[in-house]
Formats: sequence, C-alpha cells, structure tokens
Amino acid sequence: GGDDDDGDSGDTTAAAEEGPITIGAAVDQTDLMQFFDGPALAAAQIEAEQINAEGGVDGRDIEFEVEDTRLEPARTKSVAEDMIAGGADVLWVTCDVDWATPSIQEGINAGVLTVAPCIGTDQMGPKRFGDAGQLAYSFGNVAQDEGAALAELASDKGWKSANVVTDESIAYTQNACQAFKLRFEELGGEIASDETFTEGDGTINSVVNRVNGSDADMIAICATTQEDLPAFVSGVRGGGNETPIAGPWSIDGAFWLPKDPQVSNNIYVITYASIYGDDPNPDVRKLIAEMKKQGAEPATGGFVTGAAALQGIVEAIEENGGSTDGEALASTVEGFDGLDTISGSVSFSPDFHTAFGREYRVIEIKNGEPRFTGLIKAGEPVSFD
Amino acid sequence: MLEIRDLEVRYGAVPAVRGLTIEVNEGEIVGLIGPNGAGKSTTLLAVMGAARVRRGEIRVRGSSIVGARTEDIARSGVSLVPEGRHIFPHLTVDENLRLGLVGRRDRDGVRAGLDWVHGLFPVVGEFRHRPAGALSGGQQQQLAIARSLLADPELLLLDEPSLGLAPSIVGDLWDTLGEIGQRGVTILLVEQRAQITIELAARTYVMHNGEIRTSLTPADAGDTDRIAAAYFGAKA
Amino acid sequence: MNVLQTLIDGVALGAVYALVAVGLALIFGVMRLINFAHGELITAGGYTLALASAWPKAAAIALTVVVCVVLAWAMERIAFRRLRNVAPATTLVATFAVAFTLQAVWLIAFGPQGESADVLSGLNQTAVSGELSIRWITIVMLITGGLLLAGTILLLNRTTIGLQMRAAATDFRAARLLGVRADTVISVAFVIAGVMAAAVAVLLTVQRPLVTPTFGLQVTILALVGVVVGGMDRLWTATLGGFAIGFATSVLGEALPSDQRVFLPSAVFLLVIVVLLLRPGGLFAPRGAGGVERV
Amino acid sequence: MTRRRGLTQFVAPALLLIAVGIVGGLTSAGTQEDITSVLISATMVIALYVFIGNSGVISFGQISFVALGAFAAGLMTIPSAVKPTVLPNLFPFLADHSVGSFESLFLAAGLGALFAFLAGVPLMRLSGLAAGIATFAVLEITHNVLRFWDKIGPGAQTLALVPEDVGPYEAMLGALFAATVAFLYQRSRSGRLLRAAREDPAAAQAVGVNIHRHRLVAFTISGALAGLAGGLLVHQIGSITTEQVYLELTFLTLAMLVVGGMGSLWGAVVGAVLVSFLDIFLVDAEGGVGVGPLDVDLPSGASLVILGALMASMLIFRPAGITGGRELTLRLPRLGGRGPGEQPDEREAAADQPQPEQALAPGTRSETPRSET
Amino acid sequence: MQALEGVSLRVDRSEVVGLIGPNGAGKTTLVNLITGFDVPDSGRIELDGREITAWSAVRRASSGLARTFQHGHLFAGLSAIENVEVAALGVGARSSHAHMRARELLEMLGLGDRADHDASMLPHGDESKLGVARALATDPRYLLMDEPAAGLSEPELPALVNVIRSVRDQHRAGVLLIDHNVTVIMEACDRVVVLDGGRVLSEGTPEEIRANPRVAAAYLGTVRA
Ligand SMILES: Nc1ncnc2c1ncn2[C@@H]1O[C@H](COP(=O)(O)OP(=O)(O)OP(=O)(O)O)[C@@H](O)[C@H]1O
Ligand SMILES: Nc1ncnc2c1ncn2[C@@H]1O[C@H](COP(=O)(O)OP(=O)(O)OP(=O)(O)O)[C@@H](O)[C@H]1O
Ligand SMILES: [Mg+2]
Ligand SMILES: [Mg+2]
Repeated sequence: GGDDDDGDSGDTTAAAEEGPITIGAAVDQTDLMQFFDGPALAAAQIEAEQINAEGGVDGRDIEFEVEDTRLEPARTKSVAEDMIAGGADVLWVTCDVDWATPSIQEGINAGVLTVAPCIGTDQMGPKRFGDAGQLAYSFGNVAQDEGAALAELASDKGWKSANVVTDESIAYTQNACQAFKLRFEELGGEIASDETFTEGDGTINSVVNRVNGSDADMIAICATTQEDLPAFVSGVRGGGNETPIAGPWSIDGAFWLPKDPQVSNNIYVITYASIYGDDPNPDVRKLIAEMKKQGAEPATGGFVTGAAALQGIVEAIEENGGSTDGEALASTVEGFDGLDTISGSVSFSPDFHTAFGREYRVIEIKNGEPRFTGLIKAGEPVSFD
Repeated sequence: MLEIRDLEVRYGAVPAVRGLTIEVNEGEIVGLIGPNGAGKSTTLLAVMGAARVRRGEIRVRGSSIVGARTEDIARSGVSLVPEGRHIFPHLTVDENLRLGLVGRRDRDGVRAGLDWVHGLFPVVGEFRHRPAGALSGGQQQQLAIARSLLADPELLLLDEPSLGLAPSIVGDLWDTLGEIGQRGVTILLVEQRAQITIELAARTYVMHNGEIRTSLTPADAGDTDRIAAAYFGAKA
Repeated sequence: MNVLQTLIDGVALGAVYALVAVGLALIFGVMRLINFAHGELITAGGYTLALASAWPKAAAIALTVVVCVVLAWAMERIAFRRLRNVAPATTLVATFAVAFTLQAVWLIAFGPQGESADVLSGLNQTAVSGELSIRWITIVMLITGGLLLAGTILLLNRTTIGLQMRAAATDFRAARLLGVRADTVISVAFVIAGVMAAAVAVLLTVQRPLVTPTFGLQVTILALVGVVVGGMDRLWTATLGGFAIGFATSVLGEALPSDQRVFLPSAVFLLVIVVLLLRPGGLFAPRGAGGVERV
Repeated sequence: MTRRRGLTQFVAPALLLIAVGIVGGLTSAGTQEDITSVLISATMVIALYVFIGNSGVISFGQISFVALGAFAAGLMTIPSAVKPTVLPNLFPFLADHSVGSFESLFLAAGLGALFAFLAGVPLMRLSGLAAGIATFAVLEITHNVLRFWDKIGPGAQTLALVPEDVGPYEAMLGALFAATVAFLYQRSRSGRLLRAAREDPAAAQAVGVNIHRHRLVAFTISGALAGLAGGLLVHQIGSITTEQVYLELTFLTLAMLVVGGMGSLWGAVVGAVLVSFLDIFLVDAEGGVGVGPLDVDLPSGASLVILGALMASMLIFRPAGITGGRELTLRLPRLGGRGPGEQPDEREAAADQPQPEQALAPGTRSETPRSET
Repeated sequence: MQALEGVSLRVDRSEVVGLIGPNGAGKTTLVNLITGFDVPDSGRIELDGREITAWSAVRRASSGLARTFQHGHLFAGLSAIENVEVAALGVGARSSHAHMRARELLEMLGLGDRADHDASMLPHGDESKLGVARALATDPRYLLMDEPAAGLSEPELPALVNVIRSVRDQHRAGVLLIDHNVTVIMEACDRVVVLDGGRVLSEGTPEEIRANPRVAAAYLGTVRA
C-alpha cells in the first residue's frame, strides 16, 4: 500500500519509482487563466485523491506540487525549472500554449512529459516546439475537431446557411471557425457572410450591423468570453435578429450571458461537460458536486479535461510499468486511440497532440437558461493541409 | 494690526528668517527692505500661512494666525501681492480680477471697486478679455496689484510691487498706496526701491540675513550713505 | 455596405469615447492631471450595476452614482491631493499605480471572467431599422455626451466655483493666497467626475454588458489618446477628440479590406501620429494655440 | 573635482548591479531566474532613463524597442533548420539565416537604435503630452505589426525554441553595460545640454541648444539599450510573445523609473531593483513566507494589490522618487563595510527633502502661453 | 493686435543702447523678434550684415546673439554654476573651459557663494543676476537684456552698471538694455531709444532723452524715478 509511503522524492529513477509520483503544476492562480487552470487542476486533484484512495498507481501516490505562474513568463519558467529540479515526474501547464511556452520548454528540454489539460490549438507538440515537442500534449479538444463538431450540429439542426464571425486575436478561435466553415460546406451548408474582428478593437458593432443585414439560418461565432462576445449577442438580439447563435467551448459558461432573457436566447454551445446540473454522465455530476464542496465550482465544462488528463497520465504510467520516463510516456500518449476518460473517449495522433474524437455536450440557452440537449461528435477532425 | 514676534522660518535645514520681530499698527504703512535673500518674501509668505512657521508668533488684529490655512487668512482681510505676480496666465484679465473678489468679505461695493481699479490701471480694463499671460510684464504686475486691491483687505502685503513698472506707474501706485493707507488699510511694503519706500512708509525696517538690522524713518530718505550702510550690514 | 451606415457606426463608437473624454478632460482641465484611474471609476460603476442588477433599475443606477462618487472623492483625498505640485510624470505614474491597484482588487474580488451588467438593455434596440440601423443607445449617448459637455463648460466658464477650479488648476498656491478653498474646489471636480463615470458605466454596459477588471481601462486609454489628439486645453476640443478617435476607428475598420483588418490599430495610431505632428496642440484647437508645453 | 566626483557617482549603481548579479549566481535555479529578471528590468529602466530622465519627456514607446530587440534576437537565433516547420510564413531571408546568441544582442541593440532613430526624427519635435501620446502610438503600432504580420515573426503565437543563454551573470553584464552607456551619456555635452533643456526649453534655445538634435541622440541611445534588454529577455526565457512587451511592461518599467527617481541613473537602478525584489517577495509571501517572527501569508492576487498600493504611496510620500532623483556619491576609501544600496551622505540627503511648504518659491511659477514673459 | 509698428533699431558692437518705454510699449516683443522667439509679420532683421529673419532661435544664439529673460526661465533643477556652464557648452565651449568661465562670471556678478545653490531656490534678485551671467557665458557679440535690474536692491545697481559697461568695453559686445530703472539706463547707456505704443517715440543721448518733455509725459511721469 502506498498511502503512507511518503518517501524521499530524489532525482534518481530508482528512488523516484518508489516515492510518490509528483506532478508539478505551473499554473495561473492570479490572472486571466486562473479561470481555466483552476477548475481543471481542482478536478485533477479530486481525481488523484480518488486514485490514491484506491491504492495509487502501482502502489505509488500521486502528488501535485502547485505553483502560481501569475501569467508572468519569467516566473512561469522559473517555477517550472524549480519543479523539475525538485524531481517532478510530469509537468502540468497553463491552458494556453502561448502563456505556457516558457514552462513547456523547461519540461520538454528536461525530457519530462508535459501536459496541459485544456489547450485547444494544435500547437501543443512538434508544430510549435520541433522535435522536443514530442513530449507535449493537451487533453483539450483541438479546434479542428470542435469546429467540425459545430458544423455537424448545424447540419443536424437543418441549418443550411451560416453567418460566420471569427475573432482573429487568437489561433484557437480562428482554427475553430475555419474548421467549421470547411466542414459545414462539406456537409452542404452555405457561408452567407464571413466576418472578422479582433477582440477589443471596437469594431464589434459594425460586425453586428452587417450580420443583422445578412439572412442566414444560423450565426456561428468563434470568440472568447471577453467583452465583445456579449456585446455581439446583445447587438444582434437588440436589432430584432432571433437567428440561432452557435459557438464552440470558448463561449461556454453562463456568467457572460446578458441578463435579459430575450437577449440570451436561442444560443447553442458545444462543450466538454454540462455544468448546469444535467450532464448525462453521473461521474461528471459527482465530480462537479465534489468541486462545489471544495469551493471550486466550475464556470465552464472545461474543468473535466483536468480529470481526463490525469487519467491519461496514469494510464500511460501504468502501461509503461510504472516508469515516468518522458519519452516512453509520450509515445504511449501519442498512441491513445479512443482512450476512455471521464470526459469521454479521446484520441491523439502524430499530427494532433491535442485531443480529438470526444463526444460533445450540446448546451442550448433558452430565455437565459442553459440546459443540456444532446450529444454531438465531429467524426474526423478537419485537416487544414 | 500685524504683530510678528520672534519668527523663524526654514527651508530644509537653512533658516531664511530667524527671530524676526516687527509690528505694524492699524492704518500704518510700514516698509521692509534689504538685500537679496534677506528673507523678506519669506516673511510675507509666513504671514499668509504659506511658509511653515518653525517658531514665533504672528498676530493679526490680536489673534494668532500661526497654523491657520492660507485661504482662511486670505478670507479674513489679509491680501498679498506675491513676488513674481502669480497671475493666472490662461485665464482672462477679467477672470483674474474676479478671483480677487474671492477673498472679499463684503459683497457690496464690488462695482465701485472694479471701477476704482480700472481707473488706477487702465490696462486691466482695456485688455479685459485677453488671456492674462499675453500681457507684458509690467501689465501683469498691475493686474496682480489690482487683483489684491479688489479683495478690499484690511492688511495689504506687497512684495516688490514696483517690479517691472514704468516710473510713471510707480508714481501713481505710490500715490494710491498713500491714499488707501489714509483710508485705514494697513500696509506692509516689501521693496527694493529703498529711497521711495522710506519716504512713503512711517517706518522702514531693514532686513538682513533673516533678521532686522535697523529701522529708518522718512527723515533718512535723503541719506543715501546711511541707507547703504544699513543694507550692507553695519548696525546703524 | 453602405457609406451612410458606416458613418452612423462611426458616430456610435465616437459617442462612447466622447462620453469618457468629457470626464478625463474635466479632471485635466481642473487639475492638469491625466487620470488613468478614471477608467477604474467606470469599472467600479460597472461592477456595482452587475451586483445590483436584481434591484429596481433606478435604485441600481443611484447606487452606481454613489459608488463612483465616493471612489472618486477617495482617490483625490488619499492619493492625488498630495501630488499637486509634483512633476507631471510623477502624477501620471501615480495614477497608473492607483489604476493598477484597483484592477488587482477587481481581479481578486470578482475574478477574471467578468460579470454581466445589462441594466438598461432595452436601449440596445434599434430606433431606426431597415436600410440603416441606429440604436437608441447611440442617440442617448450623443445626447448625454452633449449635455455633460455643455454642463461642464457652463460650470467651468460661467460659475464662480468653476473659475476657482480653473485657477486652482494653474497655480494652486496662488489661488489659495486669494482665498480660494482649493481643496474643496478640487474635491468638487472629482465628485463631478465621479458622476460622469457613473453615467458612462450605465450607458457603456448597455453595449458591452460584460464587466471585466479591464472594462474601464480599455476605453480610457483610447479616449485619452483622442483627448490629446483633439486638444487637451479646451473641454470641447478634448471631447471632440474623443469622439474623433472612435469615429476614425470605426470608419477605418470598414475601409480596410477584411484580411487587413487586424492592422486597424496600426492605421488608427498612424493617423494619430500624423495629426500630432501637424497639429501638436490638437486637431481642433484654434490655430496658433499649438505647442504650449505641458506634462 | 567635478570629474572625480562624477566618476564616484557611477560606483553606486554599478556596485548594486554587481551585488545583485553575484548573489543571483549563488542561488537555486528558480531564484536565479528571478534575479536575472531583476537585472533585465534594470537594463530596461536604464534605457528608459537615458531618454526620459535626461529629456524630461515621457515616452511610452521605449518598450517597442525592447519588443523589436527581443523578436529580432529570438528569431535570428532559432536554428534555420527548424524555422520552416515552426514559422512557415517567414520571409525567406529571415528563414534562411541565423546568428549566435551573442551576435544577436548586437543585432537587437542595432535594430533598437535604428528604429528609435527613424521614429525619433519626426517625433522628437513634439513635447509634453503630444510626445507621450505619439510614442504610445509607436508602441501600439509595433505591437500590432509584430502580432499580426507573420512574415517577420510568429504572429499571434509565441516565438519559441530560442536558446536560453542568459543567466544572472550575463544579465548583470548587460545591465552594467547599459549603466555605463547611460552614465557616459549623461556626462557628455549632449546629455548635459538635454538636461538643461528639460528644465526650460526656451532658455535652452536662447543659449543655442538644439533640443531636437539632443533628444534624438538620447532617444536613439535609449532605443539601443532597450533593444539590448529585449535581446537579453528573449534569451533568458527562451520564448517571447507580443503581450510580454506591451502595456503592462511599459507601465511597470515607467513606475520603476519614477519610484526610483527619474532624474538619476542611481534612481533608475534603485527603482528597478527595489520594485522587482518587492514583487518577488510579495509573490513568495502569497505562498507563505516567514519574515523574522512574523508569518506572512497572503491570499492569491493580494501581492498585486500591495505592490500597486506601495508604488502609489512611495510616489505620494516621495514624489521625487526614493533617491530624490539625485546621484549617490560613494567615496571609495570610505566604502569598507558599506553596502552599495545604503543611505546617501547627509548633505545630499538633506538637500533632497521635499519641501511642501515652499509656496511660491521661485521656479514653481506657472507657465504662460507666451513664448517669453 | 499689433504690438510693434515700423520700428527700426540698430545696435553696434561696443555700444550700449537703452530701450525704454511704458509698460506694454513692445520692448520685450522686440527682443523676442530679434532673438527668434517671435516671428515678425513684416520687416527684416540683420546680424552683422546678414539677414537672419528666417533663422531659428538656436541658430541666432549660436551666432552670437544672447538675451536675458524678463522673468524666470532659469534651469530650475540645476545649480547656479551649472546654469552658466550649460550656456557655455551650448555654444560649443569645452567642458573644462566652460566650468572656469562659469565660475568667473558668477564671481563677477557677486554670486560666487551661490554657485552650488539650486537655481529654483535663489531669491528673486539673484535670479536676475544669474540670468545675466548665463547670457554672458555664451560669449555674445550682441547682448539683449530685458530688465536685468529688476529685483536688485539699490546699492547693488552700480555693480550691475559696471558689468554692463565691461561687456561693452572688454567683450566689445553690443548691448540692448531694457529697464525701468532710469538711473541704470542713464548711467549705462550711450544712446537711448524710447518706445511707446509699438512705435519709436524718440531717440538720443541719455541727457536728451531726460530733457525730452514727450518722454516725461509718456514714461517718466511727474516725480519719482
Ligand atoms: N524654495 C526655497 N528653497 C530653499 N531656499 C529658499 C527658497 N526660497 C528662498 N530660499 C532662501 O531663503 C532665503 C530668503 O529668501 P527670500 O526669497 O525670502 O529673500 P528676499 O529677501 O525676498 O530676497 P529678494 O529681494 O531677492 O526677493 C534666501 O537665502 C533663499 O535662498
Ligand atoms: N502673445 C500676445 N498676444 C497678445 N498680445 C500680446 C502678446 N504678446 C504681447 N502682447 C501685447 O503687446 C504689447 C507689448 O508687450 P511687451 O511685452 O513687448 O511690452 P513691454 O514693452 O516689454 O512692457 P513691460 O515693460 O511691461 O515689460 C502689450 O500690450 C502686450 O499686451
Ligand atoms: Mg523676495
Ligand atoms: Mg517687457
């Protein structure tokens, strides 16, 4: 039993294989990303407790060592450096590849498996980090997959034409809508208008006017829950336009919804899990209940990726007979094909170090109230090449 | 009217006024002269509560004003024409004058007061809508004096009012000071024009290095040697 | 897209910045202080609205005014009062520091994700629809902006306290020597700025319902640029400058081809530089008023 | 006499930087990183000082030179072999060439200087707020272009895979170099004339000082040092994003300069070192740290509040900055036992007391719209 | 608003020309025009035979045209001696020479013991003197002084007059001297120009001017001077 086995976590492999498995988490607890990092980490820690309670991984406990990066690059690096020097077996990083880069580079250069729970671009791997990027993975959905799933949803709903609105400030939203457009057209849809803005650039109301002037069965918006998204929704509805609005996980959450029930209406979101008490998976509901008890109530469905990432890490360690050797773990993770996790089945490939293949929850917001209405899958993620 | 006793003022560690004692009776014109850096301006600022008094006592109408706020002193009938004018360059000439009214205790007679200063200094009427900063140096000085007169003070403190004024204007100003002195306004006049100050004032103190060296009366006005001696530090 | 609608959108965005600009220009006019922390007053107002959104609308708005006024007054009392006679760079940085501190407070208190505060969301509806679309909020903002501007100009130019404010601004000590109760007068200016910030918060949340820790900062920075470009020395030029930067942003955004639209900020700021080089005293400042050095 | 005293004024900032560097070299890996950051901040603040301190003109644009330096030094040290995969849209010239880390610092400084010079030629004609806003516009444009033009860099993404060659010693050498340049400049003819012009532009013109030219010199030197700082930064962290070298850094470095006292090199160095260390300490305190008998444990995010409030109060209570904007003269023979960061000698300490009561003192006169009054 | 109208004025080297006139006569405006701080609507300005009307203030200063200001305009954050040194540096002196020259000038104006004082803390009279020292440090060929005696105490005036004379005699520079102190004007000047309402009212030797009734009416007033 490893419960009370609190041995010295020295650097040598031998010692490490006896002591607990340390996951060094260099995450943001202060700034913007705490909103994503916090719930994911909390879910992972709950999952870890459960695993430990059931005897750990081959008898070894999982321990999280958490440090706040405050989203400062130098600190992000120094924190990761300290963790690796302190013998962390796996590095756990912030949910945004750009903010996480200084820590990711520390991890992969030290040969440690480096995992982000909810990065959503295809950049968490060799695409960004060259060969060493082999060691970097994210258990978030790759945007190519989410965009495709959004298109499938539109097609299921019978929407034939779409106004597409893309926030160009980050790669994730751009990729998601790009994928949506490609898949939507493959499925016979028509792109009625294709609008862009950059979060905070002040042009959102012009976009609103153009969208309101263009007839389509739906509006697909790939944006983040900052100021422009609610401004967009208010503007569209204020103009008397009741067209359904749909978007990927990045618009999940009820906090940003304008309070007016006539405004927050007819909006569709695909996400990892329903946080509105009606998720179809009882394990997810239990996890949410547990998080609430700890005062870490999730605000979007993304939290569940934290638990899924931990499950993936554990699975990889177990498949490697308890070794935490980075390269070995990495090749196992890359090979996951339909790995069953609490967030559904996830797959990776040499092209995509960010997960794909999940079954998404479709949330519909009706008169200000979000609720779970069904499941959707992308089939294959879109490829841009 | 004004009693200063044993006054000490410092800038940082450096004393600018040390142990100064002077007295100005009601309706009296008293001069204060002395070389550059003697501490004359500092003394006036101390009376206005604009320089911190380290030690000593300042009484106006018998009551101590040490520690009182500048604006309260200004509203109690004490008015200073500061060194270097300190007009408000971006405001018009008229607006500058209206600011003089802020410290005025009674609202009656504003009209008459305005007419009076316009008569004394025609420029302030002529250029009333111009930004004060566009006035020439001497015109600004006239504006500063007019502004103080409009406050209708009981105690008028003037810091080198003749600075930059053409001789004819200085003459007129001196006449005016004499007049308002006769009307009961108490005047403490800091000047560099020693001779004409001594002539005008009932008593003129000579200040040196933060202290009063001596005092002169109108009788000394012609005695340039005595004045020079007083300036350069010989105790007379 | 038709040209008229482009212009209308420009006016709508301009109105937002003009509204912020009046508040900035008031404090600058009175204090010669560029108050970066003005944005935090707006943010505070926004959060108040969000938290009181269940209240009756009038009560929520009244509370917002109270909060903004108290915060504005406190800022002046605690921080800016002591900085009256120091180098402009110092006061400027001090206002950053205050803004930075308050943003950190918002972050701790409300988290990064934001709170929804659409109290007057009805104003989002279109007043004119069809070919052209004009929202009620645009009209309300223009009217409010105009009223605030006119009111402030009247206050500063036509009242004694306004005159005292302007005097205290140029030469604080000389004003006191004349009997101006400078502390009081300046507090009043901040209180008015607080009211304006509250008005901005109420109107801004109509268009931008989500209040985040940087809610007020973003508009403030751009409005400030506009204020300087328009001409900081006069209220109306400053306000018009705020309007102009919003208008230019919107119209340039339309003018750029959509694949170049990400470079909108470059286009706007290039224009800013050109205007400043040609008219350093401000775009709308009367000729010859340029080049007065400040800051 | 002035010359010798002048040289001793360089000793204090140099010693402080060296002390920080040496202490940094002896600590754990993570702390070394923190110390390196302190020294790089100091380099940036010194760069700011060269222009702002000497000219008295606020610039919000210096961080754009840091950005340019960082991206140039980063981009050109990524091995050309991997560039096509990670940065597929790059101009061929940029994709095909690479230089060593050391050379890249020259590149960063050179580009910083060039950019500053080109921007400065028109902008240095402006003063006051107009100059502040125009330089802010430079920052915005630089940020916008770097962020979205993927032919010259990574675009909206992080520039990764940069060699991580800068530790405490390298950063210390960089900061010392910057301090030396700043010191030599402030004692040069151009520096002295610019400082005079800062006090009164009209009077400076009346004695034949070409303000535009000297501002441009200072701006260019400042650009070079800022570029250098950018190069150090990218080689410290190994990656860079446009957000890192944008508004927050601009405000923070400005605050460091003003808190230290923007009139002196010593102020720049003290401000940077002090505020950085304060930040580090407060962050540690968030994690729980013992200060003597006290156990400080702050809630997450509280450190930012405290840092902001401390900066604000330092400015409120010492508006001229901690150093009063004066240089610290260390007399070498008396140095024994004295740390470099200690009190200025008494005479200077007395001289820089703020004097809130010096009402209407000469020099506090209000301005007039006339060119001369 | 026309501040000056049809004014012609000539100052030669080694000559002190007084410029007097009522407040607002346009004296300072004239100095501003000559030194390039203001632009004339018409007319031309020549320096040693070269037209300089279009030159910048900086270029004029570097070509030997120095001025003092009627009010303020010292380098406030700098010490008295640095104020003077900088002026010498501005027109190209070497730094060691500038320092020596500055010390000399301060002594000459009686500011020797104020050398290390911050200029912003000087009493008013010393400010005037420092302004003169600073202008002299540029080694001018022509020096325009706008009320240098303002704020000086009466016993100090003879010393100032001596300084002005020595500028003429030793530096062989031409001086245009504006002041309201008639004694100083009379003692220091070779020739006096009277300006009134933007026009030249009269011109002549000090004695002629003093005796001129129009000048007395426009400027001197009746009694005190
Ligand atoms: N703001 C200040 N800071 C430091 N010292 C000052 C300040 N103002 C004045 N002093 C010093 O205080 C002393 C007295 O100055 P004050 O201005 O009162 O002299 P004054 O008699 O009015 O001279 P003047 O006739 O030249 O105006 C001087 O030595 C001066 O240097
Ligand atoms: N920028 C300006 N705008 C408007 N009027 C001006 C401006 N500058 C000067 N004037 C006016 O021009 C006239 C001449 O001013 P100037 O300063 O030359 O007079 P001055 O002869 O030097 O007087 P003083 O002896 O009072 O210094 C004054 O009436 C003044 O009001
Ligand atoms: Mg004085
Ligand atoms: Mg004049």
